[in-house]
Amino acid sequence: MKIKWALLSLIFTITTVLTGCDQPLLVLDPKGPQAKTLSDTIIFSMVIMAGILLVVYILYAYMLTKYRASKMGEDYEPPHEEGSHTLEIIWTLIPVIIVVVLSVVTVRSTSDVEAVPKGYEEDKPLVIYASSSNWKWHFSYPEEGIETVNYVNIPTDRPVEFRLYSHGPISSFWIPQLAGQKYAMNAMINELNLVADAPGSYIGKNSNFNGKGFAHMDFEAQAMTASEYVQWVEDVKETAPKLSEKEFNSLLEIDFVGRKTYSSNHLTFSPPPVGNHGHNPDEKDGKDASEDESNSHEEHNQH
Amino acid sequence: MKQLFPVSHVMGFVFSLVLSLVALTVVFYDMSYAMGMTILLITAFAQASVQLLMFMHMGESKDKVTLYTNIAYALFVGVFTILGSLLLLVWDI
Amino acid sequence: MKIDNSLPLEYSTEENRLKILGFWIFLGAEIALFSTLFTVYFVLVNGVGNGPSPKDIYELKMVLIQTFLLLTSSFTIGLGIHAMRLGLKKAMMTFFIITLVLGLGFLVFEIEEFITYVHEGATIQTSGFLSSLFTLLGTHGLHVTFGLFWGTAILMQVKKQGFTPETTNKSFIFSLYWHFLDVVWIFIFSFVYLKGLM
Amino acid sequence: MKWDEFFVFTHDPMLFAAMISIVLGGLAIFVGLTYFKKWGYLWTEWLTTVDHKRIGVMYILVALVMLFRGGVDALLMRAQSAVPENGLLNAQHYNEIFTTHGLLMILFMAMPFIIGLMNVIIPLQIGARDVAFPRLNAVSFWLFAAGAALLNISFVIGGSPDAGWTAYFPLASLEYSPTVGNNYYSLALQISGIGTLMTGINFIVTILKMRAPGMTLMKMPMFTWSVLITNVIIVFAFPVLTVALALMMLDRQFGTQFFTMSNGGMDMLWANLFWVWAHPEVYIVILPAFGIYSEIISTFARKNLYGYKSMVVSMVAISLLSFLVWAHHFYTMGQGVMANSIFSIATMAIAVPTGVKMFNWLFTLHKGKITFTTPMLYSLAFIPIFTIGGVTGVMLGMASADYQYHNTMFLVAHFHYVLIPGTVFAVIAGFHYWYPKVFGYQLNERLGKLGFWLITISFNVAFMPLFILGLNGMTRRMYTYSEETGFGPLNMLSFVGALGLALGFIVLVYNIYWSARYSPRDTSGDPYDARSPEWSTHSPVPVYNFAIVPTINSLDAFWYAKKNKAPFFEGKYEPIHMPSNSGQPFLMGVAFCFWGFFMVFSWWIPAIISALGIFATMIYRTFERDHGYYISVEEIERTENALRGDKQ
Ligand code: HEA
Ligand code: HEA
Ligand code: CUA
Ligand SMILES: [Cu+2]
Repeated sequence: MKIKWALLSLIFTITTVLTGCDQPLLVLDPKGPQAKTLSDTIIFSMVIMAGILLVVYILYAYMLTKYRASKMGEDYEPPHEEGSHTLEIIWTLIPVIIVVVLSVVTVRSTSDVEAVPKGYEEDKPLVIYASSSNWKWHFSYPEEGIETVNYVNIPTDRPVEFRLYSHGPISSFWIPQLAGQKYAMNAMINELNLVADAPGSYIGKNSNFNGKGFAHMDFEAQAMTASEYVQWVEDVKETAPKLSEKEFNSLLEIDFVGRKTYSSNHLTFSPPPVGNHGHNPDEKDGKDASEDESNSHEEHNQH
Repeated sequence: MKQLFPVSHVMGFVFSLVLSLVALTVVFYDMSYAMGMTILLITAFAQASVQLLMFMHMGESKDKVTLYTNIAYALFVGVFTILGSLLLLVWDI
Repeated sequence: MKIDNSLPLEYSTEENRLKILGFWIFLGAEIALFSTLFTVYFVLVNGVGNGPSPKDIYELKMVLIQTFLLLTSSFTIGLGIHAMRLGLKKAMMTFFIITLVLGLGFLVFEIEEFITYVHEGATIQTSGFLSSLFTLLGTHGLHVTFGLFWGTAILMQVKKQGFTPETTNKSFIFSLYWHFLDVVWIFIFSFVYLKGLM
Repeated sequence: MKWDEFFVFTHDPMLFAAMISIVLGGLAIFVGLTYFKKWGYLWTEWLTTVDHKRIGVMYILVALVMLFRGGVDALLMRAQSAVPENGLLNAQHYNEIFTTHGLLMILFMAMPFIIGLMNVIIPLQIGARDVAFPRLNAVSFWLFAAGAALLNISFVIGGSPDAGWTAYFPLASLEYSPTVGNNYYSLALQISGIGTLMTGINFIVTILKMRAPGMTLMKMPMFTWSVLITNVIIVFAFPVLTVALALMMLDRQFGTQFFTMSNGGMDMLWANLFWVWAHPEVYIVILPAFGIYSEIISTFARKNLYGYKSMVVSMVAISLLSFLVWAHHFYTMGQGVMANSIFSIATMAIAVPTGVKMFNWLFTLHKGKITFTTPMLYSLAFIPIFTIGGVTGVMLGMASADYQYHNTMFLVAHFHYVLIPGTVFAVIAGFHYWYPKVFGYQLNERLGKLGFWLITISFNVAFMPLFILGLNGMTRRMYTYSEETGFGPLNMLSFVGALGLALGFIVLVYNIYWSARYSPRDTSGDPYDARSPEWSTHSPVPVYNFAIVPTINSLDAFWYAKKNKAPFFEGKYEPIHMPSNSGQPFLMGVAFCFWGFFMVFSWWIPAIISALGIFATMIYRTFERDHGYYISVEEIERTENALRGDKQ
């Protein structure tokens, strides 16, 4: 047993030394309110879990040191023990309470991160379509009328609404320091709201395996002050080439490209999917699908 | 001849025909979606019970508790799979 | 082999009782299987793409004929088992033959229905909705087809060997299978066709 | 199809080597069997056997081979990621390797190992002479073997599946995964899955109907309980897999639109169906492990299992809950807060019954007399390590937080922390524990303990770093990463751990070899002074298991019989009815294997012919009249005397 404890503490020190010295872990180093909520939730749950582990380990160590055969004497015969109602109630009830607490925290934090961050509800969000194709990310700014590939610039202190979809297999859009991830899929739009507190360059990536080039599918998310951002948009509009349909299609075809910038976007000729969850825009709600069906019925009668 | 057609079986058959007819009303009468689904659910489960209990003799052997548990478990899994999937994939809540 | 004469022949040996229980549990698995197929259908029923919708292709008349055939066959196989318990071999075989013929009739109409669909351009490849529909109906139809072969094999054995613990056990289990197919059909009838036409 | 697409090894030296070693290995076995004239023995004693003990042994043998196959995969992956920008494996290889690693480890290692142990032990634990349907049991095994063979063939013929063991669509569709790899996936899993479903039915009936007189449900040993509940999960979860795989096959090979991106298909439906099955699946592999630990802990603490009733109730609760939580594998798919919250709460609820079990084990040790044998060491190590896996599972269960853990190494660490100390430790512990029952001698304790320490310590070295890597943003399934990510050192540490694990497993194999040669025979049949009925019969167990079926009047009846010096078996010998061997299950498995292979390549005519072959074996079975045979009283006496004669 001693060897094991020694080893565990060894691992622990090694890992803290290896990771702790230069930088905090990405997920626990939030740079925006959404990531902050998540990081707080994670740390809270870690503390609780550490408490649970502690209880289990103390009991465990006690049982193993106290009741080993070598200590119990040759003719010690363990008693028959059926179980104890009191104890059983204790170790059912306390976990139930813990789970209830965790549930409350979960439901709260989940609704928080799914909504526009607190304090920014009034601001007009910047909408960016982020779509993935074979190991690239395309970022289309519908209002600015520009598009980038494999990098995205956003203003700080302004809510950004990413609208995610994919031109192929499911991918997952993730900027660990700004917000949790969400899938980008082919036939529907998923929304991801985030705000960056501080200017800086953040790692963004696809975290959902989507084939051969998956490992290389990361991008840079650059948060800049509002004025810098406006300046950048102006620059792009002036200097970058237009994105033609032909060029866009060839972009979709190739496996990897570097960064690209365009002064128009693909949404005009290759519109994003319309549906939300449930895929079919006109029949979003399964419960009154039948009414919807009767509407579409007329059209179908033609054949 | 008569012993070949026990009353319970004949009744069961008639009953299932009647239930099918009742279910048919959802097509011929204009009614709300909820109403229609309620009728279908009731008639379908009633018919299934007729089959299971009357024709399949579910309660006749010593293992009947096992059989009921088995069917109940299957329904539990089936119902939650259907509802859960709809909740996740179709219903927009 | 111990034979318990107080029970019907199909339950009379331990092995027979094991088989009946085992088959019931298999039916539990079948419920899970069909529930999954229904899940797929319910999720995809609105996914008609460019193809026809349920209302475009379902025909009440065909469905009613199929329903009636299958309901009746379930009734007749019940009578068959009843006759078997009375020890009436000829009556039992007659009822079983009627059942299989009704089952065959059901299958003919179902295939007919499939052919009509395909003629209307509604194939299993057309849309998510049609893929799920054909798979659900097809799985049920395959079960019926399998049942026809199985039932025939059992009839041959009953004819040759008469009522023994084995043949009665097989016949009884077959009847469970057949009734179960009817149960599945009831749900198809209600939640595929009637709901679709509602 | 061109030849070099068919034989994928032609352009890859590593696969070429694998191919050669398979061919040579096969040849060696063939020559060996012929030389020693063992074909007849193999056929009559193994290939046609319906004896649950032998079927169990075959399951375990295949599972061990798969453990090494999957383990070599794991080593390759760890080696590849040990340093940044490593060139050992390219992306395609890495993708095929983690996919097959996941599939092999879960479906062809963990589950069959458990099924093997339950085959060997369950009839013995309930005082039965065989399972309810011995013939069906053989069919189950051969279908499993056919599936396993098929998946392993993919490695050299046609290419392995490469879309992850989860095979998410559209990635796994024909468009994005055009090799036959995912055809192997759908067919190999389908065939072995059908076998597993039949095992489920078989063991439910066996346990419900074939218990020795007096053994009521609440007097069953805990392993039997866990197996009963596991098989209930199997029966209701596997049909979902059957459907999902059938739809996958239809989509890939018959042009249907279930998971397509147009025409009304829905990619998310696959993920949904997959997890409806796969979540219960992970409890299928953990519950029997809980049962094994219960047996071992109570044996070596020399104490009855604490809180027996709550152990049973908690397992029933876990089995029900296991069907209600599948969406926790895709919280990030975009369903609403409401749906995520419901599944989140259901997920965390599983911590409660699992915790009850934890504390019951701990209190079984309380006032016990603990001896640290190899199986006990594994069981004791399970408690603290699995708890780490469990509580990190609860952390993943919190939907919001999972937005940050999902698809990362944190998740990979979680599931290895439950699967290895949970399932793998359990099957190894059970293997050591029940080994003498099957072979009549114990495995060497010193080697056993050496293996234990190597495995336990290395396990933590290999997987603890992954938690940290995950929190640092390292995603799973990345075949390479760049230097500046800073993932290098911890991955190297993890690789060292993986090497240690390999060493541990090599010691285990060596132990089997060493003990076969040098271990003294155990003549008592009950080497640990244990509690449950399997220890009351001889080791190795005679075909008929028990000459006289015991009567059980309490939990741990065998223990009390020993203590009170009361006889455990009462009555006199009677002729015993046994099922006869048959080649039909084996032939059916062969036919299924061919069918699957031809289906993979869409060679319809040969596939139809093989399907007819399958039907032929089924028709043969319906018309077959096989009443088994009887073992006469004289023969029982002879066997019993011989077995007892051994006892000096
Ligand atoms: C043996 C297998 C096994 C077991 C037992 C478990 C057990 C659990 N798992 Fe795990 N899981 C897997 C195998 C397993 N898992 C696999 C293979 C995957 C990934 C598949 C893939 O994507 O490839 C996975 C993935 C996975 C996810 C998906 C994450 C993601 O993809 O983002 C989640 C999320 O909720 C999860 C949760 C849980 C929970 C809550 C438990 C619980 O059952 C744990 C319960 C146990 C305890 C909690 C410890 C003991 C309890 C106490 C000491 C009492 C007190 C405790 C509390 C009150 C908290 N698991
Ligand atoms: C029961 C299940 C199980 C088991 C036991 C293991 C065991 C191991 N697993 Fe695995 N793993 C999974 C189930 C399992 N895994 C699953 C489901 C996935 C997800 C797949 C996916 O993403 O789709 C996964 C994924 C997975 C990954 C993630 C890959 C990625 O996402 O990039 C990694 C990476 O390191 C890994 C490593 C290991 C290691 C090092 C072991 C070690 O414990 C292995 C130890 C065994 C050995 C080392 C074998 C020893 C034998 C020899 C060395 C042979 C000697 C030969 C002779 C003597 C003949 N596993
Ligand atoms: Cu794909 Cu929603
Ligand atoms: Cu899960």
